[in-house]
Amino acid sequence: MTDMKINVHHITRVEGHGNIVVNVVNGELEQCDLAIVETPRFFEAMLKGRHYSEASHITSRICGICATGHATASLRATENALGVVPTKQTELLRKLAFFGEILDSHILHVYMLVAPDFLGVGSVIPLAKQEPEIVMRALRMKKLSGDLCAIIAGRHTHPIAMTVGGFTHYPTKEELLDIRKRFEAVRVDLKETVDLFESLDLPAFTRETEYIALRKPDEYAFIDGEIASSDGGTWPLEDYLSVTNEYLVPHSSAKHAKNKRNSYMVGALARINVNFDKLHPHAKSVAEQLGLAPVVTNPYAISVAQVVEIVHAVEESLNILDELVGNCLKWEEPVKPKRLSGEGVGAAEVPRGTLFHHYTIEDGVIQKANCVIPTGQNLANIEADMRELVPTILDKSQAEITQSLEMLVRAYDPCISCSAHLLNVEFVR
Amino acid sequence: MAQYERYIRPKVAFFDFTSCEGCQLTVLDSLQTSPELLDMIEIVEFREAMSERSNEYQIAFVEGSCTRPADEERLKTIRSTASLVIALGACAHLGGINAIKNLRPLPEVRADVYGDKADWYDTYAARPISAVIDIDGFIPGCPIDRDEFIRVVKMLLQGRQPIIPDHPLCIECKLKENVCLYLRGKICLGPIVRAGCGAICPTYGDGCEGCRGLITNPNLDSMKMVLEEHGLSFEEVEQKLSMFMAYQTAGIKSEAEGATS
Amino acid sequence: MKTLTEVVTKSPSIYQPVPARIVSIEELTETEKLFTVALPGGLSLHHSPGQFLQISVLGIGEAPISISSSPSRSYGTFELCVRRVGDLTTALHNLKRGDIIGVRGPFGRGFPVGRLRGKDLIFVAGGLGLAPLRSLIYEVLDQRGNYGQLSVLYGSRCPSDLLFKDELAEWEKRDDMTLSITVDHPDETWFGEVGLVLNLFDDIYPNPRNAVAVVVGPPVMYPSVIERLLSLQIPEGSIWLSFERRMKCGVGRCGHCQLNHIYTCREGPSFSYSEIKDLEEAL
Amino acid sequence: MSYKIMPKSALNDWVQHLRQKFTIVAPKPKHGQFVFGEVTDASEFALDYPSTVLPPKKYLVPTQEELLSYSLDGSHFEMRTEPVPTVVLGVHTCDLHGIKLLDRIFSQGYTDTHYKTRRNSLYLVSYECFEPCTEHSFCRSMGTLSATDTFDLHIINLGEDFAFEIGTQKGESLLEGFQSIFNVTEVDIERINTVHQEKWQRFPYRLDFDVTELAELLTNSYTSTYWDELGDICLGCGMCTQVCPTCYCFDIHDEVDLTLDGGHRVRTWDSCQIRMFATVAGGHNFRAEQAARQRHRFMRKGKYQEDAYGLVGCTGCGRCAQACLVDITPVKTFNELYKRRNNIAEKETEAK
Ligand SMILES: Cc1cc2nc3c(=O)[nH]c(=O)nc-3n(C[C@H](O)[C@H](O)[C@H](O)COP(=O)(O)OP(=O)(O)OC[C@H]3O[C@@H](n4cnc5c(N)ncnc54)[C@H](O)[C@@H]3O)c2cc1C
Ligand code: SF4
Ligand code: SF4
Ligand code: SF4
Repeated sequence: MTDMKINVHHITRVEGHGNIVVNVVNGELEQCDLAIVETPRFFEAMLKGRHYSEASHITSRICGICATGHATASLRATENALGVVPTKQTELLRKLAFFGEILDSHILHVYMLVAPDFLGVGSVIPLAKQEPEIVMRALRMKKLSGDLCAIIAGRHTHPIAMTVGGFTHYPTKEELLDIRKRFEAVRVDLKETVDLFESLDLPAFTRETEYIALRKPDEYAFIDGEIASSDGGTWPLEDYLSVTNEYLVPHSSAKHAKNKRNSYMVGALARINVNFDKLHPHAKSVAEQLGLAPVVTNPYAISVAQVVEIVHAVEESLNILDELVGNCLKWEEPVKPKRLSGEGVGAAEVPRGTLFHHYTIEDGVIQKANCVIPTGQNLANIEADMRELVPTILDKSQAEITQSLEMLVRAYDPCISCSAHLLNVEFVR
Repeated sequence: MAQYERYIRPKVAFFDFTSCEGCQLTVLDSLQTSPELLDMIEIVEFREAMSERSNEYQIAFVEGSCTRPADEERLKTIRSTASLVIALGACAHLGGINAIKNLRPLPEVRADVYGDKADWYDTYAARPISAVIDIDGFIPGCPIDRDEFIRVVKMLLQGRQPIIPDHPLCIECKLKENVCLYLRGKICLGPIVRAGCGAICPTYGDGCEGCRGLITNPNLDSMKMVLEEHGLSFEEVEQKLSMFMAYQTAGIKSEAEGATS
Repeated sequence: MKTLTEVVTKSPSIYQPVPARIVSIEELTETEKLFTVALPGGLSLHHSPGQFLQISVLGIGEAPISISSSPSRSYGTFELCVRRVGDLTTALHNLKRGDIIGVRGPFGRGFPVGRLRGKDLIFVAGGLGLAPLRSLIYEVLDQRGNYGQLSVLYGSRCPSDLLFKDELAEWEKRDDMTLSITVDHPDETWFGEVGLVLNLFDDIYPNPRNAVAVVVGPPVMYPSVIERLLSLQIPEGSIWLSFERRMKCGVGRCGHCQLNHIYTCREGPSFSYSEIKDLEEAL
Repeated sequence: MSYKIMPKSALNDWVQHLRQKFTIVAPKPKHGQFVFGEVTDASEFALDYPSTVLPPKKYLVPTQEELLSYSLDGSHFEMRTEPVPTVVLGVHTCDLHGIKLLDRIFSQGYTDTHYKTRRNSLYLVSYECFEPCTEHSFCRSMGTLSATDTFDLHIINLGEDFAFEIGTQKGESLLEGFQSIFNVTEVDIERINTVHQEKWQRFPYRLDFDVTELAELLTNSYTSTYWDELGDICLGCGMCTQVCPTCYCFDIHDEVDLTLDGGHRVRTWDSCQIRMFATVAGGHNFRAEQAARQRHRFMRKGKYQEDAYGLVGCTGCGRCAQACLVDITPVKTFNELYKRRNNIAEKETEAK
C-alpha cells in the first residue's frame, strides 16, 4: 500500500470532538494529526470580571467528567491567591470527593469506553447484552463512586457543597458509615476487575517519553504538591508555565505542550511512573499482578494504570472514612479569605493528568485566568505515538490501522471538551 | 409537540454541541438506577459512549449550545430526521454557562483569546438550540436531574408532552425542609427559578444559581430588591442572574456588534 | 343495585377509581369524542344531570368530565363527551374500544332538576357546554309532561365543531322543543345563524315569572348571557350556570376549584346566579 | 383533667421506653432553626425550641405521599398507607390548633382514609409555651396560646419536673409501664397554676383589634387596594403556604413505571400562590394576578376556614412571616387593613 488516507471524523467513546487525520503518500507518512475540533469554550474570557466565589462553579462546567477536579483546582487557585488555608477536615473531605471522581471516571473509562475494544463489541450497549455481569459490575462500582461524591458535595458532575475555604454542607455520620460499608464490600468487584484486565492482551507498542505528575513527599499526590518529571527535576506549582510551554497548532482548537522533549505524558500511567513508591500497598501488588513495573512505556497500558489507581483510591478512601468517622466530623464554617486581591495557582491530578488553574484577583473580582488541561498536555505526545506507530503497522488493512489508532487515542482517555479552552497565549507557529 | 404518538422501543439518538457533556454522563448514570431503560428505548447514537451511529432515529436528545454557524447545519439535519427533538440540559435549553461570553462584545472576546489568529476558529454568540430549530421539549438543569430525565423518557414513551415544573424552587426547597439560605445570611435565586431539581443546591448549602431558567411569571423587580437588600450591588445582581441565563438577560446583543465570520 | 358512589366511598381510598370499560367511541368532531362506558357488573351510576366524574387513564392522571348521558337513558352504561386539550384528554382520545378507564363519582351538585318542574326552560350552551346540558335535555324530553316550553340555544365556533349533529337534527324536527344554533365562523355548508349566542335570544320571548335558564359554556360567555337574561326579567335565582375549574380531588379538599370560599366540586359545579353573583372569583 | 409528674432527669429514659413501641420525632436543631425529625436520644432534640421550619402536619399529609399503586390494566389497586405508630414530642399549642383544623377538614364529607390512618397512629405530646417563640409569633392574638384538647399528652415545664396533662387514653398509654411517673400532689397543682398564670403577661397582643373582628374586617376589605400593593411585591414563591400549619391544598398526579405496566398515584403539597394553581384548560386563570392570590390566601386564613370549619385559619405561629423575603406578614396585613378601614370610616363620619 503506497497511498492511504484515514480520516476518523469525531472519534467515539471519548469526551468531546476530535478527528484523526492520517495521510500516507508513497509509503511515507505525510500527515498524522489528532485534530481537536471541539468548539472553543472561552472559559478564561468568561471568568474575567466574575466574583471569585463563582469561579469553581463556572470552571466545573469545563468538563462533566472531571467537574470535581476542576472545582478542586479552581478552589486551590483562589485560596492560594487570597491566602486561605483550608482545615485538615476540609482537605480530607476534598480528597474523598476527589477519589469519588477518580473512581467514577476511571471505571467509566476502563469498563465502558475501553473494554468494548478488547471484547470485540462496538460499545457498552451490546456489551450489556453480551456480558451483563461485567456491565452490571461497572454500574455498581460507578454508583458507589457517584454516591460518595453525592454525600460530600451533592453530586459528582458539578459539585455543590465545595466552596472557597471549605464546605457548605457535611455528610452525616450515618452516611459515612454506610458508604464505608459499601466500600468494603466493593473489594470483591475490585478483584474481578483486576482479573478481567489481567486477561486482556495489550497491543505491543512502546515509546519512551517524558512522564510528568504532581509529587508529594508523604503520599501519592492528587491535590497540590510539586511538579515532577521522570526525566528528572521538580518545579513549584507557580512555575507551571515553564513546564507546560503551551503552543497552538492550526489543526486543533486545543493547545499542545512540551517540556524537556518535544512532548510529554500526564495521567494515570505518568503518575504511576513518577509516584510508584507512594502507591497504597494493595495497589502496588495489583500493579505487579498486572505486570506494571515502572517505567512503563506502552501507552496502551494507561487503562491498566487506571485499574491500579482504582484500587489505590478505594483503599485510601477507606482510610479517610475511618479517620473522619473516628474524629467525628464537625461543622466548620468555610475559612474566610485574608485578602481580596492576589494571584494563585492551584493544581490537581485529575483522572487524565495534571490540571492547573491560575487566577489573578483584584478586589474579589477575577482579572486574569488561565487553565492548563491534561488532555492539552497529552496531545503532542499522542501525535508522537501515532507517528511512531503508523509506520510499524502499515502492512495492515486500513480498518485495522484505524482501529489501532482509535484505541491508542482512546487509551489516553482524552477529555476534549476540557482541552478546547483556549487561552491568551503566545503563538509559537 | 403537534401530534401525540405512542412509541414502542423508539430509536433514540444523543447529540452534543458546545457543552461539558455532563448531561450525557448523567444519562449514562441513570442506567445505574434504571437499567430497564435499555429495554424501553433503542439507543442508536451516543458518541460519548458508543461507536455505532445511525441516521435513523425518532427521538433526538441534544446537549450543548449552538456557538458557531457550522452548528446550525447539523442541528437542522437532526431536526429534519427526528420526530421529537428534546433539549438536554441548560446549555441546550438556555445557552447556559456558554452564554457568559455573550456579555462582552464578541470581537473583544475573540481578540482576547485568539490574538492575531482570530480567524483560525469559527465562533459566534452562544445560544440555546431553540434559537436555531423548533424543539418539542426540554430537560433543564446543569447538569440535568437523573430522575427527571427518566420521567421525561417515560412521558415521551407514553406519547405525552413532557411536563416540566413551572413553579418556583422555594416550593420544593420547603418540601425538603431546608432552612432558607436568606436566614443563613446567604442569597438564592429560588423564588424566580423553576423547580424540579429537588432544590439540590440549597439542600447542599448553596444558593440557587438559576441553571433551570426562570419560571414563566418571575417577579424580577421584587427579586432584585430582595438581593439588593441583602447587600448585592446592582452589578452583582445582574451578574447573579447571568450565570446561566446570560442569553435571556442580555440576549445576543453582542452578536450584532461583532462579526460572525 | 349498588351505586358507584357506594363502591367508591367504601373502597380503602376515596382516590381509588373503579375500572370501567369503554364500549364504544364515536368521533363527534376533530377534537371531540363521545365515549360510551360500561361500569363493572351490577353497578349503576345513579347520577343527576350536571354532575361529573373523575376520569382516570392509569399511568397518566385524572380529570373531571361531565356525564353527558341522562339518568333516564342509562342502562349500565353512560356517556362522556371529551375534548382533546391536554395531557389526560389526549390520552383518552388515544384509547380504543375495550380499553379500561378509571371512574370516581359522581361528584358535585348537578342542575336543579326539581326546580325546573313545570317551568319554561331556556338552555344556553356554548361549545362543549352542550355535553352536560345534553344530559339535562334528555331528562326533560323523557319526562316531557313535567316541564313547560323548552328552548335550546347553542353557539359553536364553526359548523364542523357542532357536537351531536345527528341529535341536533332530531331535536330540530321535534315540535315539543325549539333549537336554535349559531356559529362564529360559517363555512360554505352553513346556512344558519352567524354570530354570538346572544343573537339567538332575539327569537325567544320567555315569561320571566315562569322561566328558568340553564347556561353552560366557556367563561367568556357568561357575563353577556347573564346580562341578557336579566334584561329579560328572569330572576337571579332562576338563572343557573355551571363552572369549570381545575379539580384534583373532586371531594372539596385539594383547593384548586375554590372560588372565594366555595369548593366548586362540592357545592357546584352548578350554581344559581344569585348564589355567586357577589363572588368576584366566580365570573 | 388528670396530671402526672415526671422528673426532668427521666426524660431520656422515657424516650427509650417509648422507642420500644414507637418511632419518636421531636424538634432537632438545623442551621439555627429546628425541624421535626426522628430521634433516638433526648440529647438530639430540644423541647424549648422556637419554631420548626415545617409544622407537624407533614406527618399527617406528607410532602409527597403515594395514595395508590396499580397495574395499568386496572386489574390491581393497592393502597399503601401503613404508618408506623409515631410519637410527636414537643408540639406547640398553635400547631395543635392547626392539627385540630386539619382533623375537621379531612373528615368532613368523604373521609380521607390516608389522613385518618396516619392520624390514628400519631401520638401528640404537646408542650406548654412560656414565651413567644419568635419575633413573628402572635398566638396570643389568635387565641391559640393554650391547649385544651387535641393533644394526647401535654407537658408543662415545672423547673425540676415535667407535669403531664393526660388528654386521651392514647396519651395515658404512653406513660404505662414507665417507672418514673408519679401522681400529682397539691403542691404540683399549685405550681402548674402559677406557671400558667405567669406566662400570659409575657405574650403581647400583636393585632390592633380582637380576633373575633377579623372575618368581618376581611369581608369589608375584599376590594381594598392593599391587595394590589402586596401583589406588586410578592414573589409568588409559595413559601408562606408551604410552611403554614393550616394550608393543605394538594396536587395529585400519576407516576408510571419505566416499564409502563404499573404506576402510582401520588399526592404532593401545592400552593395557591403559584400561577398554574387555578388555571384551566384553554389557559383561563381564575386567579391570574398575584394580588388576587394573596387576597385568597389571607381570606382563607382569616375568614373562609373559620366560616367552613369553625376555627380560625391562622394559628399565629409566625412561620410565614419568618419565611417571607418581602415581609408580607399576617400581622402587618391585618393591622394595615384595620387601619385603612378605620380611616375610611373616620372620613365617612367626617363627611357626614
Ligand atoms: C366540572 C367539570 C366538568 C367538565 N366536563 C368536561 C367534559 O364533559 N368534557 C370535556 O372535554 N372537558 C370537561 N371538563 C374540562 C376538563 O376537565 C379539562 O379539559 C381537563 O381537565 C383537561 O385535562 P388535560 O389533562 O387533558 O389537560 P392539561 O394537560 O391539564 O392541560 C389543560 C390546559 O392547560 C394547559 N397546561 C397544562 N399544564 C400547563 C403548564 N404546566 N403550563 C402551561 N399550560 C399548561 C394546557 O396547555 C392545556 O391547554 C370539565 C371540567 C370540570 C371542572
Ligand atoms: S433557600 Fe432559596 S429556594 Fe430555598 S426557600 Fe430560601 S430562597 Fe427559596
Ligand atoms: S412567602 Fe412572601 S413572597 Fe413568597 S408567596 Fe408568600 S407572601 Fe409572596
Ligand atoms: S398564616 Fe402564617 S402565622 Fe398563620 S398559621 Fe399560617 S404560617 Fe402560621
